[in-house]
Amino acid sequence: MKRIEAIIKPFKLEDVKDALAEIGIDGMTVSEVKGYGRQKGHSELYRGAEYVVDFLPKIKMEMIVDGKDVDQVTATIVEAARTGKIGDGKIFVSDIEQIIRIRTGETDVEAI
Amino acid sequence: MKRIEAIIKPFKLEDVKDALAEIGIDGMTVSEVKGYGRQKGHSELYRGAEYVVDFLPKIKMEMIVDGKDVDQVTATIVEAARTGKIGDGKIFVSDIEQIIRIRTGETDVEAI
Amino acid sequence: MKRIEAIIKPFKLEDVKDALAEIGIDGMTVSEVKGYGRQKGHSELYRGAEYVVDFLPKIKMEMIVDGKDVDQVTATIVEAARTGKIGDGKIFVSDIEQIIRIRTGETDVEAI
Amino acid sequence: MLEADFKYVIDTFFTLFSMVLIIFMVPGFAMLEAGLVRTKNVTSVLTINVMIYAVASLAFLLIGFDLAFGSWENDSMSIWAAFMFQMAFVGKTINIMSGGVSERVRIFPLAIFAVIMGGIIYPTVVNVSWGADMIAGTFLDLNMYDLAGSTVIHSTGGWALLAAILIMGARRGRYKNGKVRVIPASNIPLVVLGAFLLWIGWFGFNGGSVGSISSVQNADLVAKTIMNTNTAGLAGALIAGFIMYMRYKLFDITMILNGALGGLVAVTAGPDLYDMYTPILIGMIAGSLVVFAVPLFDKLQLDDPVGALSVHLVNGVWGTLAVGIFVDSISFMDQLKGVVVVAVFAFSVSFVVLFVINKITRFRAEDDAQLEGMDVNECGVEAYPEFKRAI
Amino acid sequence: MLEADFKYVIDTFFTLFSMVLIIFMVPGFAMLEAGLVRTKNVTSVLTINVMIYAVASLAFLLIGFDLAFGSWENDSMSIWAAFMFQMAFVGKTINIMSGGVSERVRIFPLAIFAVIMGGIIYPTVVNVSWGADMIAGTFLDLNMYDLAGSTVIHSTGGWALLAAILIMGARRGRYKNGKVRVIPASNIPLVVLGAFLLWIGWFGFNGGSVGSISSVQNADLVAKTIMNTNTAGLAGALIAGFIMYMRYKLFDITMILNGALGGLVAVTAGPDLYDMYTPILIGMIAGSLVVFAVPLFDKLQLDDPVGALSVHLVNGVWGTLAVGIFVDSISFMDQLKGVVVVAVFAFSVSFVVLFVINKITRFRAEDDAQLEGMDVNECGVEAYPEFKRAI
Amino acid sequence: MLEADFKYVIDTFFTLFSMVLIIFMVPGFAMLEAGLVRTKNVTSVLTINVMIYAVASLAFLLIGFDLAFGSWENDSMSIWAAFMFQMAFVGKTINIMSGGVSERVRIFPLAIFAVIMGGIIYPTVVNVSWGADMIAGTFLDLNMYDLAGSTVIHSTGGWALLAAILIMGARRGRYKNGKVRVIPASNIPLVVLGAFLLWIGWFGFNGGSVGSISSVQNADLVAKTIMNTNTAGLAGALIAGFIMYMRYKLFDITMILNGALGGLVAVTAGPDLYDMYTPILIGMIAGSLVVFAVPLFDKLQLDDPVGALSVHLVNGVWGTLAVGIFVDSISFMDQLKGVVVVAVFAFSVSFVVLFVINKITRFRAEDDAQLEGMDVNECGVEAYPEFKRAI
Ligand SMILES: Nc1ncnc2c1ncn2[C@@H]1O[C@H](COP(=O)(O)OP(=O)(O)O)[C@@H](O)[C@H]1O
Ligand SMILES: Nc1ncnc2c1ncn2[C@@H]1O[C@H](COP(=O)(O)OP(=O)(O)O)[C@@H](O)[C@H]1O
Ligand SMILES: Nc1ncnc2c1ncn2[C@@H]1O[C@H](COP(=O)(O)OP(=O)(O)O)[C@@H](O)[C@H]1O
Repeated sequence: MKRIEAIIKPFKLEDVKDALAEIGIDGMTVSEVKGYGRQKGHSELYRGAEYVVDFLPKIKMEMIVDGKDVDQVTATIVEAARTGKIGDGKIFVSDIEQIIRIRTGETDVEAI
Repeated sequence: MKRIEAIIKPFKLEDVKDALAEIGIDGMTVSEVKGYGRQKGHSELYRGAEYVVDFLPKIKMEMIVDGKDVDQVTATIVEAARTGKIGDGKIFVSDIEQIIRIRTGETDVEAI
Repeated sequence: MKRIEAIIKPFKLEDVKDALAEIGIDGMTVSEVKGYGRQKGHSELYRGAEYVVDFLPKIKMEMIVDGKDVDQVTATIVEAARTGKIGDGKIFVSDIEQIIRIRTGETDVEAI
Repeated sequence: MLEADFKYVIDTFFTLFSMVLIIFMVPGFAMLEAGLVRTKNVTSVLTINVMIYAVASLAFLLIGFDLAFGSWENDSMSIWAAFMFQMAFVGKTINIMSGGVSERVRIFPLAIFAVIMGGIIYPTVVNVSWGADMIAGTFLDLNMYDLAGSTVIHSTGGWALLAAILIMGARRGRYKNGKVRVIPASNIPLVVLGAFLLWIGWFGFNGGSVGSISSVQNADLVAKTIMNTNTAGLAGALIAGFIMYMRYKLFDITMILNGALGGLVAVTAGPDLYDMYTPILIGMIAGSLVVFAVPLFDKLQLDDPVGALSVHLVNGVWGTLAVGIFVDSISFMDQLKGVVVVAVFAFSVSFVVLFVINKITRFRAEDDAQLEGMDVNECGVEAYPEFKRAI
Repeated sequence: MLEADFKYVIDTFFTLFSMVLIIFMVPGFAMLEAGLVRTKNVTSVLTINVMIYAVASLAFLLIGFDLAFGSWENDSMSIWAAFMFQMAFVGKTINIMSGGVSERVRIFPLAIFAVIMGGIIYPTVVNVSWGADMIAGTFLDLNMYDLAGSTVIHSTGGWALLAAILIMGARRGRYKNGKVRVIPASNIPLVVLGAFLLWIGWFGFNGGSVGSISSVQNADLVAKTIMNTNTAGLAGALIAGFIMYMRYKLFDITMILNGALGGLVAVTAGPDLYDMYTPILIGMIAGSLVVFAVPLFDKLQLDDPVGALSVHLVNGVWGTLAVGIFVDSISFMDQLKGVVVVAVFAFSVSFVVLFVINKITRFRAEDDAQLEGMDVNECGVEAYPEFKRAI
Repeated sequence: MLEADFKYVIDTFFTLFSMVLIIFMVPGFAMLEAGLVRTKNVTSVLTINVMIYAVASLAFLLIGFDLAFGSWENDSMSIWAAFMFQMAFVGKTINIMSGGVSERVRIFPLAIFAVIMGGIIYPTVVNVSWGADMIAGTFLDLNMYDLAGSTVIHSTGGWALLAAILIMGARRGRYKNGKVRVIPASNIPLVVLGAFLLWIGWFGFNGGSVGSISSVQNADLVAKTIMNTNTAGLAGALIAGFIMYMRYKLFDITMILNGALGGLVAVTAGPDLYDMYTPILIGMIAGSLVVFAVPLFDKLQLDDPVGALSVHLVNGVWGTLAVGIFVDSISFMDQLKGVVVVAVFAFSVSFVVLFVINKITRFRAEDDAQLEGMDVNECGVEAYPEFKRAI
């Protein structure tokens, strides 16, 4: 089983979730993160002093999938999350050794 | 060394933490995440319009443990976090290659 | 490619980020987490009752780097994040199999 | 001491008291709107409220008051108190309008509009309704009874808002493929605080509009006006809560408060004329109108984040007509004529002015700016920079 | 102008002024309670505050005022002003009670209770204490001195709360294996704002209860009442801060504010009778009582998230007795009798009414609903949907 | 009724009314400052505001009033009303000072200072400016015109703040290697709410300082004072918004509000003496001064998180001098002398007192405590424990 993590722009969450639902991915865990990369932050003003906000809000989606689905899932994410502008984000794939569903105790592929 | 991640219901945090403390796990990192799965969100109302809140609040606990402790830890979590109702969450185990304790520079099993 | 995760004290974020920028790391994803470890929380007061806040605010920095850079990166983090007091945090290194840059579709080392 | 002097002193004091209550509506509107919009637009909405107060009040001081009342004279109380009381009203019409176009409107063109509204449009409406009356004797001459402005303030603001929504369009992403995306309020305590500051301000708004408290008869009139004002608010809240509970088994606080405000708007035209039970009826109808109007405007894709059309426009009209219905001595046709003449004037003039300003410097922020939030783009200051935004 | 007319005008105005200050207590209670409960219950608490104001006030208008005062007549000021002043009080007793059962109480049964409290129970207490007095001449006849309601308002609300806590029980998870789980306030600025709105409202509450400002003597009495009211609040805050600092080397603001409110409650029975130093003593004792009562009630597992028992019940009793202690012309036994009679009446009637309502539609939300939060389950509206909740 | 009695009643009522408005400044300052500091210091700032009100007011009651006015007598209104009005002022000077040292100052020594400021320093300034005047006849005798305290309140507080900043130093990490680290406000709605409560309070502050409303002439004077006060605030807000927009194309709300407050401070010395247009000029200069002073003080590394030096000190001085410039009958040199004498007295005495207290129990929290936040270290109570703090 593989873990797919995607760092995307916040307003793309809805689209990506819907696209993934269409290909049958219906479990995922999402969190708000801050990103630092080529896309630069904006400058803000406070009582006459300007300063730069470095970190940009991003969404991190994590889903554990069966190894054979990885390519389809990443392709789906890339398509749904792309705006073509800098800061669209990245996808990271890594290995997961074991999964357990707490409610039932099922493990591995059955627990996805 | 292994990374154990558990996605649980927020109000189970206290119980799971205590159960883990009892078996000697005393380092962990916790964060609030939103979950999307079989457990469906609730509907809310706003000025006469109903809408569905898809994402449910969950807690993600992460702990790095010695490989030989994995089974005991996951069993402990399953027991403490289970309510038997849908949405109890999942546990994911993966591999960690290296650990460093910043304060001392200790590495690997000593740094857990 | 490797994933380097560092759990650090919040007020060290700026220093660590600057130190990493100097050695050419300019992509990372950051989130606020709560830590539980040897460093104990503080006690708070509420209407005449004291209670302990267990979880301490920490920052988690995640960066995916080329395997050959791991040692330099971890050394840089250790140096910039250390205060010598308990609770300085930890670094975890694990393996990443695949990276995709959403904007361009580039993969792996080009996508870092 | 002369009786006239006594009256002068008391009525000056009473007018200052009423004015202070109305000024509480400035933070009232600000908190209400700041609570109703998304966190990324809160600073911008607050800045608009502050700038409107500053700009429209100064415009009214420099030109509007003269235009509305013809002269700086007053025998029955200090002219400065009379001025302050009138000045306290002027921002309201613009607040009503600005609230309804929040989360997309740019501040600079809105400030320009505030100058014109506070300096010219609103004073003209006052002139023909309450003031010097430049159309007296013409076929447009109004005999409408409108004690404290169901039409003069609330509908005028509402018509200006309708014009503004037509020109600026809906918020980015609000209507997608014919479906409405619900955008919930971000801070309910602020909404409640704002609504109650408005409610309390209304006591000064309506009570002060009686114009004098310095005789037994006027004292009764003022007290009854305040009581009836309050009663209509209570009834509006109650009925809105009741309808929501019947339908959804849930108490939607934002709708309950809009119901209360609707009741307050509706009673404003004639609180001094009603007996103590009529405001219950007026408020209940007002609250029901709000509950049905809010989704209706959404169906028409008139995007109004704070419900100002339902509260101020619909109930401004209803309240003005209600005087003609419930009070024998008042002609329904006079009320209707007032509603229509002010509607035509306020809507068309606002539309033209907004249209022209919009050509010069567009009102609506770009989609990207809306996405990032008006605060960063218009003010450079986030409202809650340390609070983590949830998904 | 006749002197009587002058007095009528001034006292009408003054009563309206006092009433407005009391109405500030509506957002005052709302903000205080919204700040003290957890974020998941904030909308619900706010909705309760709004519904109480709407429901209880209308009930008082339709039946309660008649029951309390026997008639709609008043020679010394406008009856509408007199009504509004009394109406402003009625919600308070219920607010006191609703605050103490927050985070578990359902809104619908509470609204039913508000009708009965505002329409019947509270008016009856007023009747026998301040009003038409239907028990005059019987052995229950009260001679208690209670200017603005240490007993009539605060203890009455407190006894109703005690009954409510006994019937509804503690919040889920509050007492586990005999240990108290601390549940901290979620928004301290709201707590402070609410406390100060209450404080300011108290000036109207107590000052207005003097009943007239229109003679030199009454003007002095009103001013002294307000001054003494304020002084007791100051002393209550100070002593609470002092005790906390001595014990913990920390300034617990929620306790300091509860101390201030305790002082205000305690002085309310006789602020017009004290010299300028006595309120310091009364306030200090009140503040100390709060500091000791809060943990005591927790030991008794009477779960009161806002500290209303300690503030309103304990100090309502203390304040009423204090008049008997510090004022020569007032009999301690009369005060005690008043405290006891009202206690027995308010507690037993509230208990029975709450018990019956509870049989019909239970007050307490299910554990699961409490876990998810009252907001989602009762209102469908989260208070801060965009703010990420911390662990 | 005697005319004198009538005046007594009216002026007592009016003074109570003004006093209530001023008390709204207590939550006003509290909300403003709570909104401007970081979330980790919010409870501490609020606690300071509450403790100052309690401590300084009691000190003024017990010793300060006597010291300032020589006796507890008043023929023209109730002495209790007169006291309450004066008491409402006393906390302000300390609020000004405490706001400017937030995020590092410890509460306990500040409370000690509040006793001395409220009991002695401020009453002495009042004594020589408005009160019994113990230096009458000496070469220091002041003829400064300062209706409501541009100098007596605002500069006095400002000088005390300057002394405090010199003694306590900047916040940890504020100036690093000669560079300024920007620390933005954490809650903009609170800032706006606070600013408007202050603004409304100012009507009582300045209007009430006229001292009487009970004749036609005084009624005019009061109304004009309030109008001019408001106008200067409007002008200050407008010009600050204008300058920011010209420079950055952004509307920085915190600067706009500081501009408004600056205008209000500046007009406070003579709002009764100006015609209706002069306050526009005074407010515009005040607003501009704020915009330029804020970065200037930062360049001087005088770390003032709320901008109190720019608002209160700079404009207290400007406003006092303005009376000498714009009003023919007032001598500029008398105004200047007043500014200088009060400056020397307030700064030097505050400095000595702060210095001594600082030796006994240091004012400044340790760096580690500042890092963790004053709330946890001084109060034990977090302001927003359930809200997740962003990076
Ligand atoms: N090496 C990295 N490790 C972890 N996260 C990264 C890395 N590089 C980029 N990111 C994340 O991806 C986001 C987008 O990257 P950025 O360089 O801004 O633009 P692009 O995606 O167009 O290359 C960043 O905000 C950050 O959250
Ligand atoms: N494939 C997955 N990848 C990542 N997280 C998942 C996955 N499936 C479920 N989760 C997480 O686990 C939580 C519980 O899953 P859910 O399907 O609702 O119920 P259950 O745990 O009873 O199977 C989800 O809210 C989500 O956070
Ligand atoms: N085994 C672990 N797994 C995951 N996170 C850990 C683990 N041990 C420690 N941490 C994280 O590191 C932080 C610091 O650890 P702590 O034991 O307090 O001090 P130190 O870093 O000095 O050893 C913790 O707050 C926690 O977030």
